[in-house]
Amino acid sequence: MARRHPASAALRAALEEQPDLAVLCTHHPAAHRELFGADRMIQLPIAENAMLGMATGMALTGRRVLVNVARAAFLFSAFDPLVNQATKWRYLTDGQFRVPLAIRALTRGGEHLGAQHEHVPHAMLAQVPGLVVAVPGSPNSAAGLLAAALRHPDPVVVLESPALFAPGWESLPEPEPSPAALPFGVPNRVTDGRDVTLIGIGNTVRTVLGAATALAGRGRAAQVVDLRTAAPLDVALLAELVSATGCAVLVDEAPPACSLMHSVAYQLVAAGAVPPDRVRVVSGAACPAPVNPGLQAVLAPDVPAVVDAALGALGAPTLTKGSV
Amino acid sequence: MARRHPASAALRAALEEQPDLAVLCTHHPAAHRELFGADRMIQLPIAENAMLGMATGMALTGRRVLVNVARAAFLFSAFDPLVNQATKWRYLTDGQFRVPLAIRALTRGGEHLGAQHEHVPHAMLAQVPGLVVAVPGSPNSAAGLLAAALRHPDPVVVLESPALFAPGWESLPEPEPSPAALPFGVPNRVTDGRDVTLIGIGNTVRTVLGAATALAGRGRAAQVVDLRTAAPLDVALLAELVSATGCAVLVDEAPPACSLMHSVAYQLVAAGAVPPDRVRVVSGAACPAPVNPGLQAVLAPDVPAVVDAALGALGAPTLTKGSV
Amino acid sequence: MTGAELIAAYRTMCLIRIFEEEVLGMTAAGLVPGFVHPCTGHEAVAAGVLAGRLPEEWVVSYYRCHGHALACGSDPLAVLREILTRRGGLCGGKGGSMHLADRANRFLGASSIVAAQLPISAGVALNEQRAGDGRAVVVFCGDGALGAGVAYETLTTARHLGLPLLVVCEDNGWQDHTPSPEVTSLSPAELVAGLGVGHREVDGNDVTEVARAAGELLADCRAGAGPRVLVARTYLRDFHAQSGPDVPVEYRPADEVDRWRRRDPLDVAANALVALGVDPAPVRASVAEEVARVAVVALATPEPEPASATTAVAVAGWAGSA
Amino acid sequence: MTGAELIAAYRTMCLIRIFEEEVLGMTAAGLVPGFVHPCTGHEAVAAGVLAGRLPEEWVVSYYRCHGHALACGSDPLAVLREILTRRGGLCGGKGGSMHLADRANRFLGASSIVAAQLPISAGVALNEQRAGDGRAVVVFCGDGALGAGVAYETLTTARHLGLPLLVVCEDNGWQDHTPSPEVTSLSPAELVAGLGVGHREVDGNDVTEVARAAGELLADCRAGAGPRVLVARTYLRDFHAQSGPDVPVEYRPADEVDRWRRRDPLDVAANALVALGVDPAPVRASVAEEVARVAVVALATPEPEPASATTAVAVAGWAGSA
Ligand SMILES: Cc1ncc(C[n+]2csc(CCOP(=O)(O)OP(=O)(O)O)c2C)c(N)n1
Ligand SMILES: Cc1ncc(C[n+]2csc(CCOP(=O)(O)OP(=O)(O)O)c2C)c(N)n1
Ligand SMILES: [Mg+2]
Ligand SMILES: [Mg+2]
Repeated sequence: MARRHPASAALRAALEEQPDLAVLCTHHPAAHRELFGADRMIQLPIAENAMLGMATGMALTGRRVLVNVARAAFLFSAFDPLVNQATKWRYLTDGQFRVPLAIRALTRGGEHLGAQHEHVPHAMLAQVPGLVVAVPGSPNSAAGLLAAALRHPDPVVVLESPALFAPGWESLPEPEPSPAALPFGVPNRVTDGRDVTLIGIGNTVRTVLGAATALAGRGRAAQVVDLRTAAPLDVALLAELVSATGCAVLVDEAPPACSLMHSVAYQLVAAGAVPPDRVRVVSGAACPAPVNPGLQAVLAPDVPAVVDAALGALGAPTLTKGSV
Repeated sequence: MARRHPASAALRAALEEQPDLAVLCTHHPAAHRELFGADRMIQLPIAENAMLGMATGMALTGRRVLVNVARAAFLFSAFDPLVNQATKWRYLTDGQFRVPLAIRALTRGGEHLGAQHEHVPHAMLAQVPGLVVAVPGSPNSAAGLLAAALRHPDPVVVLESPALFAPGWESLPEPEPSPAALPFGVPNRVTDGRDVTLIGIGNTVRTVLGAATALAGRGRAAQVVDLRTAAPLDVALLAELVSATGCAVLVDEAPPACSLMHSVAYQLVAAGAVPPDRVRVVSGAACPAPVNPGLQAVLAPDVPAVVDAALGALGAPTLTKGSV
Repeated sequence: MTGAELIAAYRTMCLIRIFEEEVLGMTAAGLVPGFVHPCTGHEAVAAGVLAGRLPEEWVVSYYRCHGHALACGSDPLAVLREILTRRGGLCGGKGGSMHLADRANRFLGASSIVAAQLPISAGVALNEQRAGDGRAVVVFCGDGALGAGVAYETLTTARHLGLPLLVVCEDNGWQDHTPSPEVTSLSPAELVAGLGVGHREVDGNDVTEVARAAGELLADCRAGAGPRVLVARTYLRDFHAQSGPDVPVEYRPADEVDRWRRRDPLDVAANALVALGVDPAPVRASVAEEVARVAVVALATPEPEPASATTAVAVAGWAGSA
Repeated sequence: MTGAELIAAYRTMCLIRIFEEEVLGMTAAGLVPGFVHPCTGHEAVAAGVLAGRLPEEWVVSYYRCHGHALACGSDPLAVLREILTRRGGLCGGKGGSMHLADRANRFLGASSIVAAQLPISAGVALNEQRAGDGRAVVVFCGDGALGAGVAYETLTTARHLGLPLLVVCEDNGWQDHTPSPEVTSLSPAELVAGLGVGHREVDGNDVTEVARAAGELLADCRAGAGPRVLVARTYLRDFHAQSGPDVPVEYRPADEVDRWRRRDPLDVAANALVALGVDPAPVRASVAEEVARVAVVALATPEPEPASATTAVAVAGWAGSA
């Protein structure tokens, strides 16, 4: 029998532990509604704005809510309740109320659904004060961050790559030893290595792991770090890790302008963790997602680009892109 | 008689020049509807989602549209048409269509309307590929960027500080010599100075001008730069400007995580325009806007903080905050 | 309404009116940060509807919220301090006039984003439906709010789920500078009827009528009959939002303003009291005294501690990104 | 419909059906990137409605758009190339199956965000109203789309402004895995009636009936009578979205599926032709031949140039932020 996805297991455990946890979405399988009750597994029309607004009202008055908005693409239809309601009510009321609300939303990865469906909004969301933006890079990380989201007293968005759930997910690289709840803001040192630190988040965790292997083949030992969350982020801890190598490549799927990795790179340099000529940021193109896979491959940072950047940062001769 | 605001004049000129220009909002004064016609000055219900969607449809089929969404706060109610429609249709159709659409939206500045009404979303919006994010720092700049927006063939958001329109706007510092259309992406060197470059955008243009004056009083000559647009941004040109002083303070009203100024600071350092110990970024607090003016003052970067940062970057003894 | 209930409702209306006049005076004196959306003219809606809510029932509001907070039983001093954004205000000076909230009185809060409070209240109603204790939820909105898609999403969903939600639409015929008929062809009642949601349309300036209708609709909600809408036709005496010393010019037709002035809800209620042989004057006078006292204390209250600016963003100890 | 019109409509329906079957085969073979939302079962809606639109009238669609593009006159080869995301596809391989667009045939495009195409089409209708040349705009949506607030905003605004907009709701009773009655109490026709928008509800599997009703509604729109809604009751033969070799398991009740299968729109139209003494078989056969030819050519078409990935983000020469 197929192994249950650790994120599904995490959700199920939370549903069993917390009788006041409700899940809102446009469709629940009948079996789930029976198992946990239609008063907890709530089905709504294609009305994401009201869905997230209702979830906020539920969370404000004693329940914990998970909104499965399906895709981050549809979260844009609920941006007012996200930006102006769920993440503001605690502050507006000076802490009289809290909003224990988690949102699961798929990003981009192997589906080829085009510019409207595929988004990588972690930097955008990290600009919202108080919002936790979790971006798992592996199945266990999806479970661990979801488990933490389902215990957190404030709104959390979990941005999940579809690649973490596609057939074959069992054989994806797994930097997290267990699916247990993960702390927010604490970067994970996945592998140790003295030459260069490769920093990824979400899909680019797999990219940097691939690059680390390629670099090992060229005699370079990479320390690999998964940020896990775009916000919060313990930059001091990250700076400590990076100081060990004094050389860093930060890899972001999102466009460069106002990106997470630009922000982190600046902070690492400012902290003196790494000199500027030993840092590289590899970003996604400032371009929507095309459906054609070949076109899409042009946009995302890939292993050769990261290896190249690492060799550049190390002052070594770089590869021609594609030669790894 | 009171002088007409240059941004109003710019809009009026565009309405006179371009008979296909329409303006959508929830209210037009009767006089405007009569002057330009109800088929151009279109009044809609409080339904920002449909408003921006309709504007997109109009722009796709031959008209130019200005959406006066009133406040950036209400743009979150129209985020799907902004992020998934207006800024995607050109790409989705491989250039068969274009969307000449401008949006005016008020941000934060002197109004004290609280966490739901006051937003500074330039970094968030700069993550949307192809979207021009204009952030005027003065009345003429508001006019010049609006004029450019009303000629641009793609979506533009003009984020306007209410402070630029409040009574007394005539006596605000005015870095732009004229209200003529401004190019997107070209930072404006407002004043020259050899010691340190102070970089602002929007409201922080006034802050850095104030800091420049304070620094002059301490014998330090500041070069002041107004970025004008968060996207696009000619970073190479900016790097050239900054190289002249080799020292930079970047001032952003928005929270630091994934901020514009972090991104720019990283790029300046990476370009070698300035060594990392000679750069400072002063950001807004990662906090919603409170209504109380004293509380709000805590959050925004102010002149003493910028002066302090500049002195720090210059290796000079810093002030105690508040002593300028 | 019994005589005692009418006296209590009249008292609430006087409290709201005199309080709002105090606030308007302070606004004109430049003492109130931000915009004030006075509810003068709407007093019978707040007083009439909330006369019938149970103290354990949640109330949700919009930016025009002072009257709702007062009618929920919030301490006028704490409300005024919040509007002035002083220490001891309901929300520590963070929320201000448009975002009053008072957990102790089950006043959930107010949204300054038009219509956003509607789905929030539906979420609260979902919780109440599950609790099964026969409690309803009351949410207020303007007539312009019904133009927003999320109002429709809320009404249709509340109907489908049979939520115990009373939506009170304070239909003053205007949405900011725009007369509602300029942007919609459907009156609130037509719209709600079209969506198949049970409703009543009443003279919102007659507190007795409001209270009677609201009481019936609340009983429906509590009995599990699903959501209800009360459309209360009313009018703002002081339009629409005020800020600083410049009182906005009246842009509504003079005859319309006059017609409504002649049906001031406080006069309507006072007349009803007189008909019952009760003299309204002492009620009003005692409230006026109370508000005057509160005003003095509120104005003497210091500003909040600057350090509180960044508290309550998230749970304490949360490591915000630097 | 005249005999000639019926033959033409039947031809369109055959084209859509056979084309979609080809696409489904290619999908199962792993040749189509992304998801395909086939419109098999809905053919009479596209063919019937678009039989009556004027070539200069804009059409707007949603992700289930193949049939709409073909019925607008788009070149099947260019459509298929786009679905396969090959060179020469309508949108250069960027838009794919869910986002077909063809300016030359006034097919404005398709949104894969549910209901987002509705306000866009209303904006187009505003332009047409201003132009005053008596043109209408046609927009298609699913029944689930009517749950979205923006659908309501569009309908109420279109009504208020009297826009020449025909909304065609392809009511297949389901929204992805959810039967529509599970999430709404209002049928599309009830809802539209409630909002006071003129409409007709028809058997969406009968192309004659669809064409007649659409023709009348389009005439209303063109005459300035305001927006109209056509609710076409129909059913998807191949549900809901397909991707790769795993054909999704049927989760709809077997009897429901069966009942609708027995009223296949192509059979209904073929029977109508037979009743007129026309043999439908040659029509279908010629279309089948055409589609087969197109499929071969499409499959032989190369992938797009990688360098085209980043074109058409914005006007050429725009300095994207580095
Ligand atoms: C989403 C949104 N759009 C616009 C506004 C600006 N605005 C504030 S009040 C108002 C009018 C609301 O009218 P109505 O709902 O009738 O309430 P009233 O003010 O008349 O009590 C508008 C447009 C807003 N606050 N939120
Ligand atoms: C805003 C938004 N939310 C959710 C989705 C996911 N989704 C795609 S199709 C669909 C069902 C739509 O049903 P309906 O409108 O009836 O059209 P049908 O697919 O039946 O033709 C859903 C929920 C989406 N595309 N957009
Ligand atoms: Mg109103
Ligand atoms: Mg459907």
